[in-house]
Amino acid sequence: MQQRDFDIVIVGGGGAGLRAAIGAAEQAREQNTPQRIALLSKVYPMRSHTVAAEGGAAAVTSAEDTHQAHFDDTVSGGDWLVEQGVVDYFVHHAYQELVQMERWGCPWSRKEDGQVQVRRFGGMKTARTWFAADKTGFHMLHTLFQTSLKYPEIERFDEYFVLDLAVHEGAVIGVIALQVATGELTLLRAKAVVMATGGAGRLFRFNTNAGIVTGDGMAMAYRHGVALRDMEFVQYHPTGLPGSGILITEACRGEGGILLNKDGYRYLQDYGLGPETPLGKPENKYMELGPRDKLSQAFWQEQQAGRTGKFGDSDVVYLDLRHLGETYILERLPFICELAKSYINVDPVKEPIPIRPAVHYTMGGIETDPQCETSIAGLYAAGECASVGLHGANRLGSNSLTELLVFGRLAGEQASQRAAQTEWADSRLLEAQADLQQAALARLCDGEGSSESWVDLKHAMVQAMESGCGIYRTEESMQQALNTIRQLRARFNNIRVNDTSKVFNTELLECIELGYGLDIAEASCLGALERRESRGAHQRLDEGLQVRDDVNYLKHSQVFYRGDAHAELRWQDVDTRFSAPAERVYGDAAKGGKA
Amino acid sequence: MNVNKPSVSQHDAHRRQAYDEPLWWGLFSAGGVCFAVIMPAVILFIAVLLPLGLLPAEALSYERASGLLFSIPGLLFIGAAVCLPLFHAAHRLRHGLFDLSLGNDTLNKKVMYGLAALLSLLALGMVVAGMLN
Amino acid sequence: MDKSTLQRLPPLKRTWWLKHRFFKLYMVREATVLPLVFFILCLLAGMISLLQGPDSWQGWVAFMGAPIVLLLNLLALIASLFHAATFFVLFPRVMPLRIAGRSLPDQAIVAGQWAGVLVVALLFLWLFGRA
Amino acid sequence: MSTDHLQTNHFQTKHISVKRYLPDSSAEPYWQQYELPVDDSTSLLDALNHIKEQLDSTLSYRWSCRMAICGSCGVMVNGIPKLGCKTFLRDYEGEIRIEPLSHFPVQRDLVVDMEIFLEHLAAVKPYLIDDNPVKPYDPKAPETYQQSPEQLARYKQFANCINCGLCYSACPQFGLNPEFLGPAALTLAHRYNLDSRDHGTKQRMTELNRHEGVWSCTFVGFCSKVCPKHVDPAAAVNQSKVESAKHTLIALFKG
Ligand SMILES: Cc1cc2nc3c(=O)[nH]c(=O)nc-3n(C[C@H](O)[C@H](O)[C@H](O)COP(=O)(O)OP(=O)(O)OC[C@H]3O[C@@H](n4cnc5c(N)ncnc54)[C@H](O)[C@@H]3O)c2cc1C
Ligand code: SF4
Ligand code: F3S
Ligand code: FES
Repeated sequence: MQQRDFDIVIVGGGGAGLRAAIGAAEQAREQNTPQRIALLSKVYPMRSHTVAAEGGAAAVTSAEDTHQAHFDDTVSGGDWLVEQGVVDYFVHHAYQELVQMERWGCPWSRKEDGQVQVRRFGGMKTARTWFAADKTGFHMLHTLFQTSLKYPEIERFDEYFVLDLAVHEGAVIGVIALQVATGELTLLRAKAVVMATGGAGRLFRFNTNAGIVTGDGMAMAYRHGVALRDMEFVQYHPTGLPGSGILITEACRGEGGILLNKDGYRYLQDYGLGPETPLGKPENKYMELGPRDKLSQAFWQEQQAGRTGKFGDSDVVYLDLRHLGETYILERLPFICELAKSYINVDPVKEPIPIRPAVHYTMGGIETDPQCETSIAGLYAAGECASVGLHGANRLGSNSLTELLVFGRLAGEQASQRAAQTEWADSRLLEAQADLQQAALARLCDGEGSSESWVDLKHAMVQAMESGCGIYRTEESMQQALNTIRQLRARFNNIRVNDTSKVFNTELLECIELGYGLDIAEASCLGALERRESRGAHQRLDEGLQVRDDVNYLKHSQVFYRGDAHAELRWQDVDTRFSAPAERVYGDAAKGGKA
Repeated sequence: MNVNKPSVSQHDAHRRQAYDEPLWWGLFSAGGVCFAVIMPAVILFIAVLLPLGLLPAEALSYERASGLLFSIPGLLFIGAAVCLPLFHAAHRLRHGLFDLSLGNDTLNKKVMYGLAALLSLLALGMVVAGMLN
Repeated sequence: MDKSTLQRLPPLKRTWWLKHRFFKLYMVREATVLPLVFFILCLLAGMISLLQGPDSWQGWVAFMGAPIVLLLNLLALIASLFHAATFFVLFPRVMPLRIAGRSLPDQAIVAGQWAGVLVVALLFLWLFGRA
Repeated sequence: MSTDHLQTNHFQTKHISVKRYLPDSSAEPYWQQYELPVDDSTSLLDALNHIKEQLDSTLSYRWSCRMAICGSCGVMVNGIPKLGCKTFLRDYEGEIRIEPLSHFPVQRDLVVDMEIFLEHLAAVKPYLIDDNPVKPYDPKAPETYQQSPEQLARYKQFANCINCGLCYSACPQFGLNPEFLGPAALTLAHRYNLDSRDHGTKQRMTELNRHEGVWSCTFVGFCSKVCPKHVDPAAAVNQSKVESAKHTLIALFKG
């Protein structure tokens, strides 16, 4: 077993992880404390899921826009379940982070005069979303990855699968990772660790996420006692391709695309988002530019009313871009055209794109304080895996890419500061914990136990989550999902893998991922069941629970791991120091109001 | 694996700078243009129509041919129809040998470009000799 | 870092280009210089005979008429055209021409080059087409 | 308002042969046949996932985004490098033979060692170099560069590389000499050299102007043929030759 020492270990090579690594390196230089930083990722960094983000990244940019407006949009978008101090910090640091990306060479789309271009995005009052065609995440990730190559103090461990954190007396002391190429364990001793492992969309059957988005980091922190916060809030994106779930970006609607039901009717005007905006003149917060939760819910209603079309097995509505004209579509949305043509054989220039909602984003995650530190000393979290309190009950599109930068950097800097004042723990402590991991791996591969396949468990899990924790939820469906997940967790204890080889054993990895997934699925179901109100992405059909209940539930849910026993839920107060909860309204209904 | 490694050190890279390659590539490209634009006509007239007797009898009589060739335009013609195409050919042959894993590149380079230079000099020399005659 | 399973691969076998049509065409493209070299050697021989006098020159013209020589030179002609076809499409990619910030369409550049071939041929016709 | 005609749901059985290599158990690669149901929308990646979940869990391959943007899933399909997630079995009649990407060492089954590719990428300093920014970065008054859409258009295409490595499998020059920096790395260098915000051309030239830099390329051009993102690396590499030549000339005159 190999052991290496680093000041800082960063787990995850997506946008958040890379930004944290660069942030830490810069901070160390500033402090004049030479530090070694390890960046671990289970895939090559540029394969991370940030690469798939299409639409853009938000920051107050134009002179007419204000921080207050971005703050208000984010707070009301999150249905007041956000940490307002955090949002305030976020909106004030967003612009400088995007400028920093520009200075690192990100190819932002431009206006004629050479300035950076912004586009409209759902739930945002003003056009403030920076974009690089419809491959924003791709360009940001590659820019960050390439920039990270400038820093010799960052040592990458590509295709190292982190199995566990090593924690001693309430402080993190390192991580234990499996080198995928050899199947050997590696111990990394660290003074500070940053988790940046991304979301958990793969808990659901139908989703826009990459195969690697399995919530590993959330589960690792959770198993060591950190609370998972607001896990019941899972965002459905209204426009996924039928079949695969591949995302058709919100930018389509920002650029003027419209949603039609099977009768060619713009049904959103019936759901409090009207009146209908003229073709080709999208207006912020109206119609197609309403927030994602509302749009996904409207789809569900149309589906119930039998007004959706069919594509293969899927019920669909239609996203129509044709009126934008070929030139404009190809300039602004080239990737969308490529995706629609390849995967469903539809040319958006000529035909409306059939779409349906798909699970997209995990609002909740590893609970951190406003400085990204968790309840374990020296353990930080940033990006989609974290719940720093920015998104509340519903994330606004294009806030998350900016989040990776703002909080990735913050987490990196914090980690660097801590590492400068901390000593490594005794390496025997690490070895002891690594032995446990070694044993757990050996057990998975020993060929004993039940003959059950982890594949069946996985299918059962994603099925249960989809039917229990979908766009609309009922007490009964959630209870059933929770029961199923708990049974699956018990069954998982007897699971063995077929493939017992060492080199690049992807079956083993998928099986471990499933174990993580089941743990956080329980947290997600439990939070959902206990939240007896409707808020943001969490919408109940139960009698009397279809509205927001600020008296009892203006609270974060916190779920704690209890080993093989049932997880435990607690409630935590929300920081509402700047803006008192108000009704969340869009379309004309919002006129005059503050929302 | 895939630990960030410092790339090839500056010093190392400098030592291996390919100062000659731009020259060969430039000659190759120029030769390629000649081969594509001029040679079809040259070959057609001189190597096909002429021996087949399809040109007017006097078109390339001894006198006319010497007059045309042993002149300044003739010199330019040889540059474009012999020298540059030779370097073009030498470049492709050198790389072709590498593609087929024949010989070793350092030697192939010397032989190929050397021959091209030699034959070019010969051709140009002949024009000059003709002009002096 | 220890990587027992990893090694650099042995280089390709010299028959690699037989595996795919694209590579065969590449090899044909590269091989166009072979008949070219033959023609240039003929030309050099012609120059020598021109220096030697009228008889020698006549002899060279006769030599050029020998079937095998003619055949090889016909091959060189085809090779030059094939080379032109492959070479012209590369040009706009190597040197994209921009006029007022807009790039010129590739087809226009390719067509322009073929026009060049034609012009040279006409020049030769003007030069040799009459006595 | 119906697009029903677009998909047919008739299932069909197809055979695919996969080249297996399991270093733990056998030293030699071997071919294995699988038979699976496919319809018009089945991608090669879907097929591999089907094999992994239903038929043979020991088959290893890389994938992630399944939407042709992460660059993980390159394999050889009937001898041609392709992205598994962007290759549809509907386009293949008869035999389908899947192999790991050529010219890279195989780690296991369809997984190849990409390390040399990453080394080459890193070697060309693929980041914005601006040692003397016009406006020094100040967090309190951050300012962006100016870059017109035309200036952006000059390098945009070359910035679309997803690092999938297909072009390395397509390039015989890389196959003949793995030290050749190769199409994607050279394209990335060119992308930054063309960026109006960058001033690092000179530094990158020491890497480009080597035998193993741009000069190993003989414009085979297959790299651009197989590139799933229409990056046209062949164009980038050969434009770099012009730049390299200019650079050498200038260096010559300056002594
Ligand atoms: C299709 C799509 C489009 C989107 N579009 C937008 C948009 O337009 N605007 C916007 O703001 N947001 C968008 N989002 C959301 C946003 O892209 C994500 O929230 C964000 O990219 C997450 O980044 P991250 O760095 O937290 O995680 P990721 O990019 O997912 O990276 C996670 C990293 O952790 C590593 N990792 C995970 N587990 C382990 C382990 N066990 N061991 C080692 N390493 C591990 C992975 O290898 C990876 O490197 C989109 C999301 C999707 C799915
Ligand atoms: S240039 Fe094209 S083929 Fe090569 S790595 Fe980039 S995207 Fe892949
Ligand atoms: S295939 Fe190779 S030789 Fe050049 S044009 Fe492409 S890099
Ligand atoms: S899986 Fe990402 S490119 Fe194919």
